Amino acid sequence: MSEIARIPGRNAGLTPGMVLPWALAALFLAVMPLIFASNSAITIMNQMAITIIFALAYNMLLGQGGMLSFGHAIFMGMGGFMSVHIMNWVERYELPLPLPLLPVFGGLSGLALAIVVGSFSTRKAGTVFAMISLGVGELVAASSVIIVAFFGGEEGVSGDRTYGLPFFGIEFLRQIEVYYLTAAWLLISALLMYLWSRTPLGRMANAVRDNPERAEFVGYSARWVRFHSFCASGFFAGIAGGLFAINYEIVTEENLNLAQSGAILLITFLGGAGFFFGPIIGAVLFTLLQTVLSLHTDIWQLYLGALFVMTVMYFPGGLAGVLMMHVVPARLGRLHMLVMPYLRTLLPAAIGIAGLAGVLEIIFHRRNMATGDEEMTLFWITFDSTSPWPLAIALGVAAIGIWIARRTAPALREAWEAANRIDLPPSSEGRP
Amino acid sequence: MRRTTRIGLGAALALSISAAAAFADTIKIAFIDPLSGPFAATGEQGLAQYRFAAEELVNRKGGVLGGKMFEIVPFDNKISPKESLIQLQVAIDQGIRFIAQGNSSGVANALTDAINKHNRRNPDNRVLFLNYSAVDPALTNDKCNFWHFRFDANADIKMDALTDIIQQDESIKKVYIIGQDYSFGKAVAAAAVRFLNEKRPDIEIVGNELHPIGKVKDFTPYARKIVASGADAVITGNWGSDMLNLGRAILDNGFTGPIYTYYAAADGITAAFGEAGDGSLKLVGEGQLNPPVSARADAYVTAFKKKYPNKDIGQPRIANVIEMLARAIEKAGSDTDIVAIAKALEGMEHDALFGGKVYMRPQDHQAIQDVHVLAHTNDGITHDFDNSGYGLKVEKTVRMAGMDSPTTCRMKRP
Amino acid sequence: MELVLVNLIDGLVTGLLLFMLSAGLTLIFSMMGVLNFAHASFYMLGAYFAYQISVYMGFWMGLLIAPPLVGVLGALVERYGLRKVHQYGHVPELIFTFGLALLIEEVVQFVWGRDTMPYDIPEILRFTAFSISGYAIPAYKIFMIFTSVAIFVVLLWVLTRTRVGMIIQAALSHPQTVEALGHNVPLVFMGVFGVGTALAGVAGVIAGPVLSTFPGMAVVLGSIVFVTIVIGGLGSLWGALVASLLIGWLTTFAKAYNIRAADILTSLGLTPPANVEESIWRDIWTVTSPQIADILPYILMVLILVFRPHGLFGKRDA
Amino acid sequence: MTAAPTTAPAALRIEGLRKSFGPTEIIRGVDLSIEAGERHAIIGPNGAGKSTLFNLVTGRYAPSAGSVFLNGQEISGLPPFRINRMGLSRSFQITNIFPRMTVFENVRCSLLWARGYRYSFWHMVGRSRELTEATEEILAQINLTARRDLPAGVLSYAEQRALEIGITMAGGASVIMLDEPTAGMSHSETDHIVELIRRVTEGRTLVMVEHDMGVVFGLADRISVLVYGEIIATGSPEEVRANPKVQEAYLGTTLEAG
Repeated sequence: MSEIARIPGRNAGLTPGMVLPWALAALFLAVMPLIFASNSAITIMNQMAITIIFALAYNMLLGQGGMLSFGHAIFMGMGGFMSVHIMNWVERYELPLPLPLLPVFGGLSGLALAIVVGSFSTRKAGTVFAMISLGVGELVAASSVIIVAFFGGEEGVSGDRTYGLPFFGIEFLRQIEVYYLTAAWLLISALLMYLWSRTPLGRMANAVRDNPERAEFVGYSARWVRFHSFCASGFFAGIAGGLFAINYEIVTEENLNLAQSGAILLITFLGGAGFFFGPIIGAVLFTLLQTVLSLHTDIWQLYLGALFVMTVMYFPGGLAGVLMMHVVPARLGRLHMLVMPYLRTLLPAAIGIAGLAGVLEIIFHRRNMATGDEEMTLFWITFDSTSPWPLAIALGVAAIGIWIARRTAPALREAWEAANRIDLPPSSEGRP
Repeated sequence: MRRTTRIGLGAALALSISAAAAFADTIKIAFIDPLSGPFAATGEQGLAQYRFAAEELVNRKGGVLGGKMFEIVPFDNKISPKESLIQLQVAIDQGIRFIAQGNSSGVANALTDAINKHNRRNPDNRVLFLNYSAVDPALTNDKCNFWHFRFDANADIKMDALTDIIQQDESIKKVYIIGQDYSFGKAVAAAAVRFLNEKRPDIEIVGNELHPIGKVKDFTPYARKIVASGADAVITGNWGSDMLNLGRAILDNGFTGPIYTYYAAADGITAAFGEAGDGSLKLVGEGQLNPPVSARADAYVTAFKKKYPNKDIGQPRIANVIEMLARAIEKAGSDTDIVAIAKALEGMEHDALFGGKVYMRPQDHQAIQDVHVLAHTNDGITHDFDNSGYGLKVEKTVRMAGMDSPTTCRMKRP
Repeated sequence: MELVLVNLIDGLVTGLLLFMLSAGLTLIFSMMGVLNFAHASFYMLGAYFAYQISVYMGFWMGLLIAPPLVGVLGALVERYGLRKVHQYGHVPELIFTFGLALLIEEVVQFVWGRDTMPYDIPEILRFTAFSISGYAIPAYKIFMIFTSVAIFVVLLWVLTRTRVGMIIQAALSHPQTVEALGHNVPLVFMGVFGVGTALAGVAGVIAGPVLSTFPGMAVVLGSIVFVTIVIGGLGSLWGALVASLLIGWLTTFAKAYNIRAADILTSLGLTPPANVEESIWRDIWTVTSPQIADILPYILMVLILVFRPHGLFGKRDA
Repeated sequence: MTAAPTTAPAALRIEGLRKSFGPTEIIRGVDLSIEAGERHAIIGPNGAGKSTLFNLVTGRYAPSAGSVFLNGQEISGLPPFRINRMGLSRSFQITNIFPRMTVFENVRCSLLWARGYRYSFWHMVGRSRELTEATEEILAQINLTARRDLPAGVLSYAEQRALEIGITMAGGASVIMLDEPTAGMSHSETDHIVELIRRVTEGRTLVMVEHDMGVVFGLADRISVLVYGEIIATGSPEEVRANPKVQEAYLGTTLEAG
């Protein structure tokens, strides 16, 4: 973790406010495995870290550059495949490449592919870019099962991370060692991507996203700005791929198929594409939904789909957007004005949604249960799913909850407006 | 970055809840297969069969080791190798020592590799891999390991058996081979060519081609070529909607000969083929449902259908997995000494519930058993699939198929 | 030679089916600037609705009722979903329809389960219409051709002979002036979205029995429809027609004839590696055209976008 | 790029410029020469092709025929960003800013290329004091210091117009082209913006399209009148006002406003 100390070190004008979050993040990552020591928890945290890097890389396109890609997984996949091949070459030819450096090569492979694809796909943003990304994504995913020599066909390519040279005595036999390696890379990549957004190119990516034509009239070629962002995004996606290869020691077609590309769009948008930390929230939430919610319900993807559509419709800023909406009331010291209205609306709404979920679960259970398995447990209550009563109660709870929420929503809106009302400072009153 | 903290705490909570598995004195078997997504139906079928087999064949008889019951713990791998590895880790953390998986050879490859590494790196916490359905020959050849046991006949053995039967059918002079363009489809094609050349050099292979997996909308052009080639029989390894669509296109375009295949039953496919497939569709597989081999087997299926009216015994070998595991645990006298259990499984001979014997070949951990050619029909069906009236009836049988088939496996024993 | 004719007919069926989807998609895109990612999901809904209706009332009632039902659903989606997202811009709109596609697939699985539905060709059409030297042409194919052609005649008539059609035409050629026409634009939008999705619904109804009705049917067809309209040129109905037929025939002929990569590569003057089976290029050398038939449209699309970014007939990009 | 050479080549020279959209020719052979340091206004009735002329000069459209020279170098057919780098900057009739970025970022981004940052990803923009100061200075000039941290999209219309001008002149281009800078503004706002334009274009070449004759006659050294894609007159405000062809084109009404 010495890296974070080094890079800000060069910056003379850095304030503690800028260093502190990163130091806290480093500390946080360092102590997490002490709290959650089980191997499965560490596996899930590794998965989260990889997803975070990938989502941040994706957001360099979607959020920062305004490019909607439906095929970004190919860059992570390429990084993964190259890394696992390199892992095998290291073993076979006894090359002096310590494992912790492997993600760099993953990143370079992602970068190389991004240069090729970006050379023709970044000409336009918007729909045309989205369609090219979809086509190229399909193409690479389809060839991955045809070109077995490189992609390994259906079973993919596997390697063994422990055959490489020990790195300062660490052989990466244990999950926890892999965790610290992944966490270090997470911190480095996130910091680099954050710094990237502060560079002239990163700023111009925003400008091109907002108004590509205007950007051309201040001297920048929108296409080249997009191309640079695209390549950088491919590089970091490749790093995520390299880490994937180290973690799972196997890379398969699923790493670059369209489902994976779609998932990363979902993750980034749910978390909030408009803010740097949005994809982080999205990645953590999605990994949890995927690994934990799926243990409890078979129709979790239905909930996920509904959540996604609702987010696009009502909170296009994602979760990060919702959080950041509260910055103004917080600055004005008016958050307390929102507490009661929130309780009055969100609590019944949550109960109503739980009721709806209950209805779905009961119907699903009824249709899929085995004879004699009428009993089901929902929200810690066990009941007979074939009796009409649970369904009626769930429906009733849903209806009442949503009805109350609708009734109290206007009050919430008013409270919200009151909490946000700022009297704009007159023009003459400048900031220091 | 600071946001991670809050969400992270939520994660912690969720993890601790899910990890708090009930601590009863049971022997847990992790069932890692797709339980959501497009392949969930297949996973749910397998899960029901496992649960029923554990209940019916072990727990009802008082369990093993003097009263320990079998418990099937489902894990949803969404048919993804990555998710499977995560779920494997969760299962191991819960103290589960037996991993059952079957759908997708890709997943099986990832799991067998991961389990092999895990057992090497954690010798006091080993696990056993019970592969009940993944048929990639490599799993018991180049990629074999001591912890992996396959209860299904592999793709080569099935093709060996199938070509034995084609060998006896003098009316077949021309064969068309078509399959999905990936490892399994290619393995089927290669095996078919090899065995046919050995056994019936006079048979002309009039077509041998691959199509993209899961991408073909319309199989008509392929069907036209098959009809045009004058083939007497078609061999395909297709599954899922690729199987259904290929089969229907072939039959719709006037092909009347047999279509030999591996996976064209249950999960709605039997119902969808219905009348059209009668007389043409022939499956290669183990386990005899029709006609029932014994009153016991008959009662078993009937009881299963009573409990799961919308599911089928599509994988009769699951009963073998449970019974043989129970016997191995009894023989080893322990449910934690994985090496002893594995050694007890090696070379085990077992009278299968659905007929014939099963022999777990020690050199590669491949179960050797009777392989049948099963006809899709509604005639003489006691136990149908998809409640459609259609089911699979045994037409021909190869006893102990592949008993002396070669293997490249060099088993490393602990 | 006869096989060529048969393949032409098969390719025509595929092409017309694609056009039924891409026509609706093009209409929607031209009017609203929205590329409806969920378009194939409405096609799937058409098939499932028709199946459900056919269980009770037979195939023909399904053909009659299911498409309007899909259209109404599409109009509702436009009114209560898309219109809300419209204010955020085109990229969120595209993301919304992407999410919608996921959601529809999940809902379909929830309602009908994951198995393939036994939705079948009606009894009355289960015969061979005619044969071309032994190749049977099923009557249902002829029915598909006639249905799609009939629908296009009606569509063409509406577009060229009615008032609404004039507005839509104006919108097609001068997208920026629609607002200025003084018509009830939101209503026209809703109508066009409804009609576009209903067209997809019809395609689903008639394709369901032959291409299988299962939850993955939208994904299988979905991206190919985008490829079609991108190749044809975004917003061009003629382009959509030409591209649909092109893709229909391209894939059909690629499947029907075994063209080997090895032959092409050697004709280009390359020599195969000494031991093809061991070479790292083995997969390239052994590829045949049926193997990649359904991937060809993607290759075509990438080539078109590289060399002719507006597509075959397109005048604008989004 | 800050100062135009004092001698010889004209800051902007247009020769035989033509542009057709389909069968209709919008610009039908325009010749014009604008000296360095000059404030030049282009006027003409609606639909005369003024904006099209602007778009041709600045590279938004490619001309059908003819050439454009900036400080003696040919720029016709070049993409906008190349023309900008050579020292020509423009504003737009319809406000054209970066709406989701802050006012400060809007101005800073317009400074980047000219300050030599190019496609750099090894500099931190926040660390350059020089860049920040230059941005602050421009913000002060356009009176938007108080708004610096607001997203540009939420500014009032007049403020956005001011920002538009700020973005246009930030890069230090020697030739500034303004397309109807006062369109849609109230009287007091117009006065304000005229003052701003006068101040920020000091020492540079200004070319502007404007409808408000008060603004035109108040600012311009010379005026060109564009009618139906042709320049019918060029000269000092007085000459143009007296030109009978111009009076005919304007039906002798609007010009009285000056």
